[in-house]
Amino acid sequence: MTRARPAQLVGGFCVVSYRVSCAMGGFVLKTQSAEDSRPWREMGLKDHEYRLIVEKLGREPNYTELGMFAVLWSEHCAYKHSKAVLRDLPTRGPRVLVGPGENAGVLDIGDGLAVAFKMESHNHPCAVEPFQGAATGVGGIVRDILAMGARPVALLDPLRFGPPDDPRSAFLFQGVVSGISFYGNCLGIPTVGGEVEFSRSYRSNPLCNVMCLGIMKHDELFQGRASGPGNLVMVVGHSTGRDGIHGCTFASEELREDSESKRPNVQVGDPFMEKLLIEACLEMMRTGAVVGVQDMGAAGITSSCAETAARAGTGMEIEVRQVPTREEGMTPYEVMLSESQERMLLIVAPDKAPVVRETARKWGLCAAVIGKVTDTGDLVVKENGVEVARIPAKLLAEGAPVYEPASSEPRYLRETSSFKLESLPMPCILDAVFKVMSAPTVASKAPVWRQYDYMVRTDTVAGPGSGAAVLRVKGTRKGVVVSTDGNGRITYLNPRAGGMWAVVESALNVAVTGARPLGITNCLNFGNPEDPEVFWQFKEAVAGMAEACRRLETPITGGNVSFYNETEGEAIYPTPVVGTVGLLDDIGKRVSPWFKREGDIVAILGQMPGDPSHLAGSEYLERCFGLVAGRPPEPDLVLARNLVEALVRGAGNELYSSATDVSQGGILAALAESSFGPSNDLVSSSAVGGAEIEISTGEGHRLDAVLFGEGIAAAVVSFPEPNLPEVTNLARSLGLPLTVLGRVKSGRIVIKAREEAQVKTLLDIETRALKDAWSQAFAPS
Amino acid sequence: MRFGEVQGVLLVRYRGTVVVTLKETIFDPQGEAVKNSLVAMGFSSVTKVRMGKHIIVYLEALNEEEAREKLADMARRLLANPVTETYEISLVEVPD
Amino acid sequence: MRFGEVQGVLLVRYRGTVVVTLKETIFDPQGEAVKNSLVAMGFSSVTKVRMGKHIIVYLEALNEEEAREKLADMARRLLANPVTETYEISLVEVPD
Amino acid sequence: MTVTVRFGVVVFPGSNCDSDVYHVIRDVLGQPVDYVWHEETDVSKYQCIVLPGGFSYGDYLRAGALARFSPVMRGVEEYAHDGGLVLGICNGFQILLESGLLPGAMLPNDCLEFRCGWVNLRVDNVDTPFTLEYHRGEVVRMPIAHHEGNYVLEKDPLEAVKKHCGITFTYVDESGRPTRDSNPNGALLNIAGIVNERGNVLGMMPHPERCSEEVLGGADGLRVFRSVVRYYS
Ligand SMILES: Nc1ncnc2c1ncn2[C@@H]1O[C@H](COP(=O)(O)OP(=O)(O)O)[C@@H](O)[C@H]1O
Ligand SMILES: [Mg+2]
Repeated sequence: MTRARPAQLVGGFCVVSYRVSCAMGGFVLKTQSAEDSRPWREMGLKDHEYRLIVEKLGREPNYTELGMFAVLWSEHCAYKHSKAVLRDLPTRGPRVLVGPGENAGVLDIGDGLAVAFKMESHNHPCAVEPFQGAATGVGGIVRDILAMGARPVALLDPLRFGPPDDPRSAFLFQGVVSGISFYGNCLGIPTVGGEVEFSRSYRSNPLCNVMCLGIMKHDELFQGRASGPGNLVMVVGHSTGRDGIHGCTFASEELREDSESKRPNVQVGDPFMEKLLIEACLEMMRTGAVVGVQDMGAAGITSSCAETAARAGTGMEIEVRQVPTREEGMTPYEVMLSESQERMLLIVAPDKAPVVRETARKWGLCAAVIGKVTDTGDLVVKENGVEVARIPAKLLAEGAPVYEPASSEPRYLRETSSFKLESLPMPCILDAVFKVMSAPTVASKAPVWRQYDYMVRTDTVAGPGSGAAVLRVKGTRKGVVVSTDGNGRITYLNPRAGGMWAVVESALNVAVTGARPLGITNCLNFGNPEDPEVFWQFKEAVAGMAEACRRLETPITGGNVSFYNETEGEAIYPTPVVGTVGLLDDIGKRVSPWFKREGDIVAILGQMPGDPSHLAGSEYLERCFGLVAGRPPEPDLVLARNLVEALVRGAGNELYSSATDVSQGGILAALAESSFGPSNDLVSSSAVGGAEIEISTGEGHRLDAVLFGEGIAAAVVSFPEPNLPEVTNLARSLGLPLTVLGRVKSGRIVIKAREEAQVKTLLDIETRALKDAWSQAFAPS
Repeated sequence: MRFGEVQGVLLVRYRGTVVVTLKETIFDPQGEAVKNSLVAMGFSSVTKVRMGKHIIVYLEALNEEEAREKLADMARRLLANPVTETYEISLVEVPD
Repeated sequence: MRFGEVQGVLLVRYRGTVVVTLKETIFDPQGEAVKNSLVAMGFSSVTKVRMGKHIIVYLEALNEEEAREKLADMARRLLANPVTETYEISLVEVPD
Repeated sequence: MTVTVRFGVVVFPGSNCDSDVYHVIRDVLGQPVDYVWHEETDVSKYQCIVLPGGFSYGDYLRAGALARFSPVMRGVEEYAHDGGLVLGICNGFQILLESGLLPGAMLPNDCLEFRCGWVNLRVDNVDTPFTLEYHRGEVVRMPIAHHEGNYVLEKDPLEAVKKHCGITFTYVDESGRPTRDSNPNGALLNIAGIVNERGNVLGMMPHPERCSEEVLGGADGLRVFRSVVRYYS
């Protein structure tokens, strides 16, 4: 091991070779021996953090208390290294009903309805056991949405892996996808979108982010608050086992190597139980018996109790012997820190416990009263009535130190930024087109998403494979539109631009359907924040994100930070991922990405690419030249905002036949994908479209930058010729460039270039041939 | 007994069995659900169920030792997930 | 050996194993895929793989005979699908 | 003809298409419908019982194997023996197979993965109460979403099924041929749905409730439910 990696300690600890004299965990560490062995270090706490605990507590913590601190003060739970930076993100807006701080953000979508949504990472568990890691990742974020009182209705899964031809990466890829498929499908929550990108930087550290979205009425909103001293604390769902407690399993003996097998650090997902938990909790919440709800994720009972009490300013008393356990002889420490899945914490009025129990029984679950809310402000843990831990809830949940780590501009940037894109030779265009379209990152992800049930609940009007997902809201004309986006390569080359692009791209993905972006959630995946260069990437990316959010008026209502995504000093590309939620007022006016009618005009709304800088960090550059270089420009945020406006208004006036945003693979990929048509048929069928376009290269522009350039805010739209004046007016009124390229043509993609007075055919291919290359890039070998 | 022949060497056919089970400490939701159903069906004396895999591999090898080694190798590398599972192997020579 | 006691009768704890395998006549796509993977990994001497389930059932019974009967009953009614599968059962008494 | 047909949609623990079927019957078809809890044992008041898709009991052990022993199945079996209409969709089909109300069994898809997407189906038997609104040999489009849809049946019972025109839906290509490529899961003879000899119990892997409204990409499935109403008219 090259470096202490606290992230590995999140939710559990390394093996502690440490004598524990009793099975209770309630003893006080003797100062001398404690200083000698410094158990907090193995638990991931720094010496000064331990001293802070002693100071705030006014005494030494006992072992159980130390464990509780260690987990809640971990990076994962306490955001020690990110909190200060995240404060810069705009979190307010007219649509925001609940912002950061709760289990999920909530946006008003009108008609008394609201959307709860959030994204979370499960990167580290997936690196160890991809199937269960991904499965429990889905389970965790679903419970966050459930905790708000919303019915979870959609999942999205932004994923990153090493190259698919690398065996380890292929194994992780396959495991993660089947884990999501296994868990999400069983829950009956459609997985309607996501991303899969590949780069060597994710080889040892795959990213598995999962976003969940739920719908509820305003008056069904719940919060994770343990208010009302005297109220009961109940746990519903699975019994508690030793899952997820890495080290420190208590036994009255020295832990040895062979104890390894006794300490399962892999949590096993049980989607069947989660499905019952969803139904039971929603039913309980609708009875009025429930005062507050909190999911149990990292650090299980400890964190859910501490957080709910801290939010409400109350205390709590827990009797560990009342917690249903699945294994014998569990210590208070183990009960309090277990990360057994599929459990929820409920705060229940004293006389309403029978209602909760009855509903739980109906769904075949166990529900137990494990304690009560108090007014002391302390989280008190008892075993058989004997106090084994007492910590102020606020200190535990909110008292962790906040760091502002050193940051310095990464050295690699000097080299990557100075790369001369102008010096690139011009390759064979036909060859480049096929190379880019069959690049793993650009290629069809149908082999992934056809393993997901994306139609269950019968609200999926546009599912995976169509840019953003469009969900109808039954009983209304509305549609909720959602998309996740992020680009690690761009962020690596220009972190600030990467943070901006994630927001812009996600907003455009939503807007091309005609929906107005309302708010976003994020997952910030980075390396070790104690490395100044990594922290610089983080600060820059968040700053970029914040600025883009302000310009686009899409506040951030919550999210997640995942640090320490690195192995042996090799960090992943800094990868901020954004999930945007938008609203379509009339689902009948939604726009899909596919060309509809031969003869429709094809145009670029927004910036026209062509400048060599547009190739910086592009898929084209990596695929055709093996280069990750250049300095990607920051997006023009005013233009991006106007583009959103033009897309939303134009769709509202039913101007467009199709619209798709320009991202990886440039306008070439956007044109090709518009031509391919949907890929939802399991049996290949249905005719494909095409287009005949003519491009002209402006001064200083390169042909390859026109076709494959990415650093632009633009959309490829098609519309019937009679709409041209109106589209032109709309663009003009918003100060947006509109470039007519050509027309929709069935079955072929033809690209011509005009240089001076000459027109040259660059490309003339059957759409079917390109679609085959694009859709078979992942075909089973 | 049947012999295969590779480059002039006689090979024996074996029927190997790899039993893959979850480590004792790993929670087994499937087993739990099956147990509950069995109890509901009236088998009230069932206290626990664990689900595992029973994989039968037909292979050829020079001798039992080699077959056993290969089988263990397959189990380690593909058939069992070392993070969550353990395995046991057994072997019999098969007549034609 | 551990005894449970029900209505004054001593019960013995058993660990039963039900091995459920696909009938020979039924094509086993999973086994086939595993075989192909093994061959691709270099285990070229593997000729066939069949996937089955290894279900461990802990139960209490008066004696071995009763335990065996119960186990067979569970296998017949639930654990194996008679259309596609066959099963074999075995049993050991478990100490505490 | 304003006939009222009361549907019951069974809810097993783990069912997840129950509310989808309920929505189609109530909001699209405009017929009365109740959820039937898996602990109920008498379903005789309904004119059609639907066993919806999902993962009853997690589909642990085998798809449908555990659900088959839930109390409601005793009622459903009795109901079916009395001639009541039973429609099993996806997991519901698997439960019908496990319970012996329909012959055969499901193996994992031959691709060994879950498959979700649209397929083409040929309607082979239009004389059942569930297919009255289709034309014989018509090719329709419906979505599937399952992991275990690889239908198997031994030779003798298969002959019997063929003899009574039990094969109701077949996976086909766009022109109606049951090719290898048009079979999404390896099912015997591309079988997607079968009906019992008496014609009152239908099991199908595709989800008609997911294609009962144009906004979802097609409405070919609605005719399954309309057929039931027509049957009672
Ligand atoms: N990148 C971020 N941007 C905005 N808010 C964030 C971000 N990361 C975390 N948060 C907010 O901080 C709080 C704590 O996050 P987290 O620990 O992930 O929640 P939970 O305890 O529900 O898992 C949440 O309200 C979350 O929305
Ligand atoms: Mg939470």
